[in-house]
Amino acid sequence: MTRAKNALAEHRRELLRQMLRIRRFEEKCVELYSAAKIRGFLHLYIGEEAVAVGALQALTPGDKVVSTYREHGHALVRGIPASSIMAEMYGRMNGCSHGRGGSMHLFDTERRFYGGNAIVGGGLPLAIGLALADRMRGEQRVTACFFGDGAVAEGEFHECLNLAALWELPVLFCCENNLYAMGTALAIEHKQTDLAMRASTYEMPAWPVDGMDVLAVEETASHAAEAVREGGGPHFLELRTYRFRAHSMYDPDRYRDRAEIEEWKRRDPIDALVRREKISSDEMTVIDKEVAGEISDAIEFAEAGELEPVESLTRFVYSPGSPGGGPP
Amino acid sequence: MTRAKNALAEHRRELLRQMLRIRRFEEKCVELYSAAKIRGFLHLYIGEEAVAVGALQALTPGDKVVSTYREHGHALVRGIPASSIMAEMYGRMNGCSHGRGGSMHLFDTERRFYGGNAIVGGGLPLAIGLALADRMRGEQRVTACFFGDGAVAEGEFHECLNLAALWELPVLFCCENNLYAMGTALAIEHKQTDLAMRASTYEMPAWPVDGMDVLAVEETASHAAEAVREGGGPHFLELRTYRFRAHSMYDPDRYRDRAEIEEWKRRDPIDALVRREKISSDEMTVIDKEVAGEISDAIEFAEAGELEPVESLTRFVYSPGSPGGGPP
Amino acid sequence: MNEPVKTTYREAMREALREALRRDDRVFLMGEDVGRYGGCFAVSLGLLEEFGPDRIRDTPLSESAFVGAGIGAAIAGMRPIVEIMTVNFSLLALDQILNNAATLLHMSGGQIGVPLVIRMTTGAGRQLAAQHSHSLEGWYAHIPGLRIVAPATLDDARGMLWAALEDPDPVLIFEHGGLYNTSGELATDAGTADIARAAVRRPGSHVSVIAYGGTLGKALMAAEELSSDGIEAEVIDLRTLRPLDDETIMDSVRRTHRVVLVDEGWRSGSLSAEITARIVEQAFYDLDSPIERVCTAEVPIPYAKHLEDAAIPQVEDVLAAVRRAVGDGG
Amino acid sequence: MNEPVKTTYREAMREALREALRRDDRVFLMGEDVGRYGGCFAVSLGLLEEFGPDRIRDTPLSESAFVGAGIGAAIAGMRPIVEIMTVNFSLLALDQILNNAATLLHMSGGQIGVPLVIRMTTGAGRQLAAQHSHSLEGWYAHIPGLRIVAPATLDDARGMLWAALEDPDPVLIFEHGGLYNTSGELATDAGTADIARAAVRRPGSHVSVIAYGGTLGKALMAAEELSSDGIEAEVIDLRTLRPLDDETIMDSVRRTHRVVLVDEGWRSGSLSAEITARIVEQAFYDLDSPIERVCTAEVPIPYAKHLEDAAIPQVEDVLAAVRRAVGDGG
Ligand SMILES: Cc1ncc(C[n+]2csc(CCOP(=O)(O)OP(=O)(O)O)c2C)c(N)n1
Ligand SMILES: Cc1ncc(C[n+]2csc(CCOP(=O)(O)OP(=O)(O)O)c2C)c(N)n1
Ligand SMILES: [Mg+2]
Ligand SMILES: [Mg+2]
Repeated sequence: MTRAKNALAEHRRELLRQMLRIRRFEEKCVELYSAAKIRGFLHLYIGEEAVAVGALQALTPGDKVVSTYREHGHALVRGIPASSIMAEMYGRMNGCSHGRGGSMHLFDTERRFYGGNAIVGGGLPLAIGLALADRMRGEQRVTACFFGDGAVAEGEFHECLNLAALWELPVLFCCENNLYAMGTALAIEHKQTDLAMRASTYEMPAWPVDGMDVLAVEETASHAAEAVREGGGPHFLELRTYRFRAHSMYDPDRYRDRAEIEEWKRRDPIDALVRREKISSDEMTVIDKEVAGEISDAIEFAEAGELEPVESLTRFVYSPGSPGGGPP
Repeated sequence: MTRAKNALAEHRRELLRQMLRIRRFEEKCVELYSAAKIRGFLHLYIGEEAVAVGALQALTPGDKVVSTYREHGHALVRGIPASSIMAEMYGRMNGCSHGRGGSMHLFDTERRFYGGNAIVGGGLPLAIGLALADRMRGEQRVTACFFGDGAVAEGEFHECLNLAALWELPVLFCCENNLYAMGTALAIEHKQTDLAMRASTYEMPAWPVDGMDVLAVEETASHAAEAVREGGGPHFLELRTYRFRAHSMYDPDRYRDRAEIEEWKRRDPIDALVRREKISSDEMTVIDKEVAGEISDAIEFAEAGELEPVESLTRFVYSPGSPGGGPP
Repeated sequence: MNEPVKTTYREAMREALREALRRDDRVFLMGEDVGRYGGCFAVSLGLLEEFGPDRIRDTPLSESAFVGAGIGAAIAGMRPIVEIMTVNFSLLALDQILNNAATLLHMSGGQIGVPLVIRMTTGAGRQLAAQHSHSLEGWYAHIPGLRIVAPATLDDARGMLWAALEDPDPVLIFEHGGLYNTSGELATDAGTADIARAAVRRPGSHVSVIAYGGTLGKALMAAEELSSDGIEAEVIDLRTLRPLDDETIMDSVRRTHRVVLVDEGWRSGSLSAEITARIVEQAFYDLDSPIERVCTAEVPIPYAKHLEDAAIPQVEDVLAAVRRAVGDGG
Repeated sequence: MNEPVKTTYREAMREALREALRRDDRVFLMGEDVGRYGGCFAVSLGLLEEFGPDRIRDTPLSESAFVGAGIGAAIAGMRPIVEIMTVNFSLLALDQILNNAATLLHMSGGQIGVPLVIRMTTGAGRQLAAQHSHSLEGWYAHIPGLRIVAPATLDDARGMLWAALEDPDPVLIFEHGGLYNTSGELATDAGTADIARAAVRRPGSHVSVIAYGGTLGKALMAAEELSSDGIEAEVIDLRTLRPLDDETIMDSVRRTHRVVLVDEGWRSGSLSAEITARIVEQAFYDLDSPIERVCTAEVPIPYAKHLEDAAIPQVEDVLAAVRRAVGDGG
């Protein structure tokens, strides 16, 4: 094998490892939720791993990410340590949001990860603003903004796509079309279900991508991100994917038929890459072990985390430098 | 001349008269504003008369109308007496909104005129609901919803077009594209300035129309309204027009160059129809006199109107049938 | 009244919906996931099957549009029940609620009534963090033209909806998320409830403890405990937050001379501030001690359980406030 | 301080903008018609010519998007000044203001500061009718994480903006539409103003009249008239509506023992309710008579002038309230 081929194989093995990290991390979250270690809303990304892993390959450390309440995958791939994500879900001080945010509100400014937004569509205007700042300062940075097919129905979607196009902002819109908004199917949400086509009417390049194929996602996202970085204005990716699990831990999933779910599971992005790259079961065992280790370390870290003293309840409402100082 | 020809001539003469009613009514409003008889915001329709006159020909008494703060034209053509509109602007009890609404909030449920909305885009959801009620009751009615090019940037525009298309609601969207939202030109508001094209992506028929040609507006609106009435779902008209006056009485109009305004004035919808129909100056004098009479009667009516007693200030906050009765 | 049956707040609410839909064909339910999903909190579960997609209408994520559509449909003579999944998302529809629903009757000189009912879940307590834990019902009570109700009991969960549908004006029903699973007995023929008056849920003579919705249970628990110390608290359930029933409040204050308000809203600008002001205006000389407010701390609700518990009113907080009120000035 | 010059509230505000834009290249102004039109109230007239379309940025009618864009730009290190033409339209951006601007610092455990300034015109009094006459600044003061200021004087119009830009947290500046044309003297070197404290605008010993923004002038006029009757009212300008400066308020109340609040918000749930509650909590035993609230009637503002005048606080209302306060219980 040539060196190039080796590198490529290495890289794809890394993509596989990243997808597995998300998968195993969330499988563990489910256990911990049942064990009441994690509370609140928990939205799983299982089945959609190829989207986060593929799309985020296109970003550099200087780029920015805005996500939703279904963001464990984006956070892990972006480099927020599994340990501080887990600690956050435990509500501990060593969590990436100091225990204040939980599963839906992961933040890490060092990695330029701007959260975890639990209002559908609420992250889009933030992404516009982050990109506007870069644009005004002439910095060649990309802001990747993840949101779902349901968010496309919100007025903010429309306002933000127009604004991004109008002001030629360096935003990479990543629409995770998993065919459902909670229990509401795409065709019940939208008259026009071709989301990429709709985005293109704002005069921005918009491409549909097979979101179950990590290599396809990576390739398209890289092209798009490059174009954005070069000053080509906003680009839009419709990433066609599917969630294998219910919307959240509260969701009995009555609205999808089993056959449909099984059908999509046959397209599991992890299995697909394993087959395609002919990853041996030995190799898998190695990766699995490595990932398992990372996750058990994460749990240890979370368990060891301290609870913030109740006395500091009203911290983080106003900044230290606030005139007259803090709360009313 | 055959009878048919006569009837046609008669009809067009009526269209002319309606446009003149709006023009003269508003010219008088300007005088009365300077005389401080009318206060608050006053938005003139002068130059856009062909839109209201042409579009509203397509409606029957059972149909519904939702408008904006620039609604004198729609109100007059829909049949709200000039007198009660004038009295409303005087803030008198005999005004069509009892003096509570003023120029921006004309209402008349008898004529199914649902106002006068001063929040840009705010009327669209109402129109959706009015049409939804008709649709659920299986009534073959059309709801005509007027709004401007600026409103197209609001999130509600996007939400409402999707909803109307998704639920096949009998709405006739009448977008009055006068090229400006206050001082902001179309291309500064929108990346994609072809508004009809944008509407069509919601899968509804959408046509641009010369809004300075009352006959063209009438013809297109009639086709569209028929289709809506027959169950064809929502239709969208982009009525290309221009306001000859400033945005409101407060507006110094610094943002448009005089040449552009003059250019459009050459396309005055009233002059155009007069030329086309070869209306004689004698005939014009007759119409003018008739219209002038209507307007001076309106002023007399308004001047004679009573002011509502201050004691009834909190009327109309809760309905008579309100449990426990009215205000807190 | 016949045979009471065991039920829950959720089921009582569902029964109220079912009855309304059967009783009046102008009534329909519209909102996100009310149909196929069965309602975010399973309140409307089964209604789609009984009434069909036309009357149990799943909407896209377009809060402003479907709330405004409810307003328009109400104006046109329908009796829409719009469900905004939670109060947290209602901000996206606030322009329609304030500038249209609450205002059209007045702007039109009395022509345009808006007989609209909007239901939404409110409140904290389930570790849903800052964006999903708002208690804004008291904030909505600032808006003239609206009626705001907060059912806290099974009877009110069952009875307030029909009363709201009979109201010619817009009514907002706030259902505290912590109440859906509360269970108890309800008469099968439980009828419509009054939505104009507060109710005394527990008589007492030493102090008036005024609560509503999610805080009523805590107030009653505190009252029980206090009674064993010989302090008899009168517990008032506001029920309707706008218009407020001053009469019931003042009547109690004039008898107890001491007041504790329990309110899950953020303290500053809370509903309890308004009630305090009214008591000062109407019963100042009857007060023996400062009015105590037990409210939510002025902080976006944190995810961590111990911090969330510390942020929102607890029984202990009510106990402490009552003891301060009774101790002082007496 | 050097040579004062004659100027207006509008010009003082414009000077403050100009200075900020010159002083810090991270500052930019964004909003509807701020550029080519010159600002709906001509506040930003001429700034486009001086600073160009990149820093004086006309936006489409997309309140939620451009307010949210201001939040994002602030997070990224810029110092945006977002102009929402009037408070009436801010409802369309309220989700961004409450769920993002006010909340991100907390949800992120202190990582994400939002140094954003939002300016908006507020208030009634110009016959603009129900949808264009809201006074919601007191309502916004309910939200933790925000600072709310209301400049009522030329000095504050000139000085509060820079202070707001130096604040690490989001600041909302409410400019009463009736103040733009007020004129007076202002030092050419007038500097930045404190945005943490209230101010005593007129000392007095008989009653504390507490006002802000659009109602300060009316309070001062009333005080003048009262003084000729031998009643010396102390007039307090709140200046910052959140966080409230309790110290200045209580200090005055402890001296005068009587309070009248003048507030253009709707009475129920108004800022004056919160201030009443705080006075009761902190200075109950200092009060000699019930606290009087002079607020806007609970009605959407009517168009007709005589009705609008009757709906909002007038000097006569303040006079009557003070006389009641001083007459009572004394
Ligand atoms: C404005 C708003 N409305 C409703 C909700 C409740 N909700 C949370 S997720 C969700 C579905 C969103 O679907 P989509 O955008 O497709 O994202 P997905 O969950 O499928 O990843 C809904 C309705 C919310 N969080 N915010
Ligand atoms: C939500 C909202 N934002 C801003 C305004 C202030 N405003 C009133 S009219 C207007 C321009 C609207 O332009 P367009 O929709 O094209 O209608 P036109 O006035 O040109 O007829 C603006 C910005 C408003 N009334 N509502
Ligand atoms: Mg989805
Ligand atoms: Mg326009």
